[in-house]
Amino acid sequence: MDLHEYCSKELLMQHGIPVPHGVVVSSTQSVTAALKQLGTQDIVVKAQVLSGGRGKAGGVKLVSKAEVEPAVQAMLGSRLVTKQTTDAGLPVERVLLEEKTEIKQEFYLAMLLDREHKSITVLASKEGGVDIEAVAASNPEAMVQIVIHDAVYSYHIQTLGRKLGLDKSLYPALSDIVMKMYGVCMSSDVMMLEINPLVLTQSDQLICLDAKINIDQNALTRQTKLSAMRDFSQEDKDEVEADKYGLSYVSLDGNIGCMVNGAGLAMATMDMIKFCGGNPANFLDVGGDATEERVMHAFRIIGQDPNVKVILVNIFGGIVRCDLIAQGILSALKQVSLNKPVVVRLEGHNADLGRKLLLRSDLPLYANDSFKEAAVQAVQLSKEA
Amino acid sequence: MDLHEYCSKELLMQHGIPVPHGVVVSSTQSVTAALKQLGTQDIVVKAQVLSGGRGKAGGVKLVSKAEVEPAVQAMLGSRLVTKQTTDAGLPVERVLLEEKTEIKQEFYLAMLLDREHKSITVLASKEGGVDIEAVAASNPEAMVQIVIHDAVYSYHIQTLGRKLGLDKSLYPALSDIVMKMYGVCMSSDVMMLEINPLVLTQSDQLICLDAKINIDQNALTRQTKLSAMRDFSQEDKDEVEADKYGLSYVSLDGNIGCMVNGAGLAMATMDMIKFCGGNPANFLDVGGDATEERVMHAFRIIGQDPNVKVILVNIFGGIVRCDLIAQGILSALKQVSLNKPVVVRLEGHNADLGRKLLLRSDLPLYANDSFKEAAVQAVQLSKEA
Amino acid sequence: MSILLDSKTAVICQGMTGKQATLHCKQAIDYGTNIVGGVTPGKGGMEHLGCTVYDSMIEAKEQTGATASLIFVPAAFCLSSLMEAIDAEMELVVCITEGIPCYDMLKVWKRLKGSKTRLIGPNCPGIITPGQAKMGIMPGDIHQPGCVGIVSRSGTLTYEAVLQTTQLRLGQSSCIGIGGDMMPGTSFVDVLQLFEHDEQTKVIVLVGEIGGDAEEQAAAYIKSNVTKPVVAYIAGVTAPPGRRMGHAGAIVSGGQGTAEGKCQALKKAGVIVVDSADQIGAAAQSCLD
Amino acid sequence: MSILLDSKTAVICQGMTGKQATLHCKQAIDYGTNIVGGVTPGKGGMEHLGCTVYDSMIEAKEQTGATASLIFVPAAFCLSSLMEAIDAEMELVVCITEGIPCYDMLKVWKRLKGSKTRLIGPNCPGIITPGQAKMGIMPGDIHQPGCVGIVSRSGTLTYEAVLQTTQLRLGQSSCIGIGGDMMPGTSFVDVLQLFEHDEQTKVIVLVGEIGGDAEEQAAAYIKSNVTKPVVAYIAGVTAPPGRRMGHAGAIVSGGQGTAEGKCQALKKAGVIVVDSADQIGAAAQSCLD
Repeated sequence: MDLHEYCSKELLMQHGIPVPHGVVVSSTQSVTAALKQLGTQDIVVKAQVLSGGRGKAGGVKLVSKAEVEPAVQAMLGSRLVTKQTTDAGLPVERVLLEEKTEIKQEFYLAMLLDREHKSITVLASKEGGVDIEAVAASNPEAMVQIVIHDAVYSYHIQTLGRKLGLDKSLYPALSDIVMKMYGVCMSSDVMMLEINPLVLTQSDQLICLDAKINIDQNALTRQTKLSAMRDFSQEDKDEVEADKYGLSYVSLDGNIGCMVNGAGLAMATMDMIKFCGGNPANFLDVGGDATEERVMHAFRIIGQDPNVKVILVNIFGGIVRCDLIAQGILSALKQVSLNKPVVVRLEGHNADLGRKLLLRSDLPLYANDSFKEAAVQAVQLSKEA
Repeated sequence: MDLHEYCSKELLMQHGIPVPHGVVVSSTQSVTAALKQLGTQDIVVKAQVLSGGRGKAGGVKLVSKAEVEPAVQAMLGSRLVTKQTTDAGLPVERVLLEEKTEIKQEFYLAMLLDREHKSITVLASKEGGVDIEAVAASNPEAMVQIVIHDAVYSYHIQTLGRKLGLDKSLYPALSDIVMKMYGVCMSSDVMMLEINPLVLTQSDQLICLDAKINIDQNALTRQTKLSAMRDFSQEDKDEVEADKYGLSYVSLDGNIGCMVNGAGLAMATMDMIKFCGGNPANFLDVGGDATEERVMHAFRIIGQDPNVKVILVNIFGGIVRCDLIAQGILSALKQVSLNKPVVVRLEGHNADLGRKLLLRSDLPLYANDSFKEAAVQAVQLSKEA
Repeated sequence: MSILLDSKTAVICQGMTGKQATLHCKQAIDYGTNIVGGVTPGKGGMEHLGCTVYDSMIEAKEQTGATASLIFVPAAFCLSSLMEAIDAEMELVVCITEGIPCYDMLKVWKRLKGSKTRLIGPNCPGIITPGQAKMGIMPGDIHQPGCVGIVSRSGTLTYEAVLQTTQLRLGQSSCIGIGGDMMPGTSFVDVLQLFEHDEQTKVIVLVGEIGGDAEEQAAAYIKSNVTKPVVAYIAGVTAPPGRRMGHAGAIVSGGQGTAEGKCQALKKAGVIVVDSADQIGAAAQSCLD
Repeated sequence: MSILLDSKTAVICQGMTGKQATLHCKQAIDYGTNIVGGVTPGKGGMEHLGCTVYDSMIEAKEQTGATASLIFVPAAFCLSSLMEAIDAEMELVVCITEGIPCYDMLKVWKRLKGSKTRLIGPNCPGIITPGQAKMGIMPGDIHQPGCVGIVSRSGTLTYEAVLQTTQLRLGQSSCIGIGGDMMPGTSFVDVLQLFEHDEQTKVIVLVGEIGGDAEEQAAAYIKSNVTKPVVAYIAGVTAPPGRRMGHAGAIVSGGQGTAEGKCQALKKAGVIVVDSADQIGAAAQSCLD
């Protein structure tokens, strides 16, 4: 789960990590009161959307105090379209107002849970404030990687300080930030904490100008404060709904809806569709126990996608019996009126029985016992529709 | 370094571990004010000395509020002699006054840095409030040992709770105490944290009735708050003085003073004296670089022991040259007038030169190049003296 | 021969009295697995599925001599159960539980290092040695003793590979689902090593997916250490970058972990990489001709 | 033959520019040790004793190809240096530093587990392979290449054993001071195993002291694994219980760790235990007759 910039900075601040002084507003009425709390003449106005590339898309503006209110008014309620969003963009419901920082130098500093090293790893670069993936690709030498095995030691800081070209007088401040970032990661189940840029100010302070935090999905139940910060307005509404019913759903831009049990098989099904010349409309894993209720919700959510022309169901009955699944599909389809053809491939435990049940129904169902043939059939139907 | 009971409890309290409500006094004048802060009718009066066995020695008394002042008066300024102290006992300079706890059941609960398992280990027993070493010897089954490898997990608590025969409703309270004890150990460089007894009160609360904490000597420089709690009045004054000069000194009850470089060789020297029929008066390691100043202080401290009849110096010149050491010994002996015979065994680098220097002096010096013969000579001189 | 698990392996189930655990333990026992006891704190002494339930792993191990543990404990409590199993020095621990926080697994990883335990999972279907024993949630009946060693990051997709090799009468030596999490206890490389040294295994099937670099590591290992033929299928060619495809570990990020990159690495290592999931069995058979 | 260290071993000194380190590195170089560089953060690029000083271990290792590190860093900063050496995957790390807090060593221990590093020390004289190389503070000149393998918890007491075996013209294969701390990185058992497999070593001398159970563990190991004769001396017969005898590890507590118990355990394992420190050499010689 991604945190908004203002939430990320709040979390950093709670741990004593320096961030610019700022106030978040969600209406133009609160701008005047907010400005009273800010000391600089110029103010940075930042649209709070969960996407990178806000600056180039007009989501970040440096204005005088007088210009803040109109700037906020223009942003609030609009949708920001960045390189990383869809064409529809993301709604701006909050705007962060911050004191202007006088910048001497910009760095990149991130900590991430590193699956390769089974550790927390620091990533840093002298080239901050820019697209770091571009830096990593074009100038890998500029990236520093430090694996933190069990704690931050002074040798880590010395290495980091040298590679960033910092003056030694700044090592204690750097150490303080890195140690506290480590604390944030450990205590808040952080998958990724990205500070871009970390800034050296004209008065030689290190301060986090922008921050992006991603929290482990599996840890949200114990991170109650953080999960309360989840902003559903920034997410795909079908995916949010699917999540409510325990379904893993990711919408794609094809026209063949997929309903599969198991994440691996779901991906394999998408791939098979592509392999057979079609285009999957989504990833959907109904999970290990494909109950009637879940299957119904799955059909409903897939059916909400106007692009979907045909649905391919691919179920491998492992522990669950395929005849029970077939019954579930039939009764779910009766509750959700789809008006779209459904190709069902059942395999595994009692697959024959399940297929027979499906064939007997009067719904637009095509039962198929071959993974590939089912995909071919679905692709064909998608082209006919 | 051992902490006084009241210091240990203060540390526990800072970490949120329940201890009885109490006040420490160092004069009878403060008793009245102290009693106002205590709620129970009966008060426990506890002499603060760094020794076990206080109860049996009259160092712990349960009295009514009216009797507190005379009890404190009797204790303060006296010396408490327990099973574990020398015959001279230890001075009582502070007395802890505590509210009386209504006891339902007593347990033993300790955490220690476990050199065998390289971990923190929990020791516990249903039989609390008694001499735990006796329990461990007579009824080892009654002792529970749980090795904590990296953190306290719920399975540790469940195991502990079951072995202590606690009702499940008390597991959360037990967990809280154990987790926080672990926190105390990790943050305060604790070698041993002993709660004896841990008490289940009549109102079903778990509370630490007595606490004993030992801090890692090597960590005192970073544990500034705790090392400020060191009470030199409870320690051997010669050992304290030796420590000041970087000398490792332990006084024993024999009559042959020892000055050796290296802890292992110092023990071997004591053993050799015993082996040759004598009795060592002390352990003393002057350290790797036996400078003239250190040697002088060593002679002075050894000479302060009235039992010492003869001094055996055993130096293996490794990196340091023996002739330099011999010069150091001669000049130290001139500054410290001992009037006691000194047997010197020099070995290693330039040992011959060193011996010659010693033999030329007019001090009561016996140079010997054999470890064993030097010991034999010292033993003989100790019997003649 | 088989790897890690056979009909003699004495297995304890942690969290045995739960609903899912009961279902799958019953099936495992019916399949022939030597389940010798369960652990549920506070339920020590009770009987369940003909086994004794113990309060702790150390007790269960002492009383039964078990060397393996199957874990069905809910994600929120699983860290303690995993640590308990490692502390009890179980040789094999199979953790089915899905949704364990990554930082919990980080702690587990640190403890596993230098320990006596091999962990399979979490978030995995488990391990089966067909005809002998199974620790997990896979359907036993689609398996058949044979010569194909199967290792996979996915559950149902593994069953596809199993079914195909069963239908072709190749059968399986052992099948291991290493799980869909970011930091599985056992990697492809670990299992490849075991299959390479297992006499019964004639061909190895590796079922990978997008995310991480487990397949790239496997490719490097195969190149220099594996003499047996390896067939691979990688799921997620069509998965868009930056999106988590169900499994915590299945995400392409920063251009890393793409199916294309994995396929290429495996092909360079001499692995037969099939384009679609229905070709796994046939490819395995072709290696044996 | 020798164990762990020979004249080719490329050694980095951490904290090289300090006073003690300079003294002992100079002596080590004179003795023939292949010291290839030093590490002192912030002093990278400077020359010292004819070697280049680097800012970090990883840099020093990359530039010199060193496989061993000798640490003279003050106790308060030593944890970071030890971790740096382990993270740089140095094969051999010898830590001379005295007074490292126990909880720091606890962290080091956890990292050592499953790592590629063998740590000797801390609070130890180091290791010497006579006639070839030394990493430590022992006087080189009392040593002589030969057939006695010496392992000890003490410094100067080791030199006694060395001198005696040199005077008897037995010489030493290698001598290792494992250090006087509570949790030494390398144990008696580790070194016994190395000596057992070292052709040059014909007899092993073990110098122990009160406290802990390292000698008891050694006895158990010797009984079942060591075929070479072992001579032992244990210091501290006269030490009173509950008092720390200089070394952090030398304390008899709760009736555990007494010299008597250790001597008995060793005798039962077939070790020749001598009563006084001056008999070590003669006992070693008697084994060779």
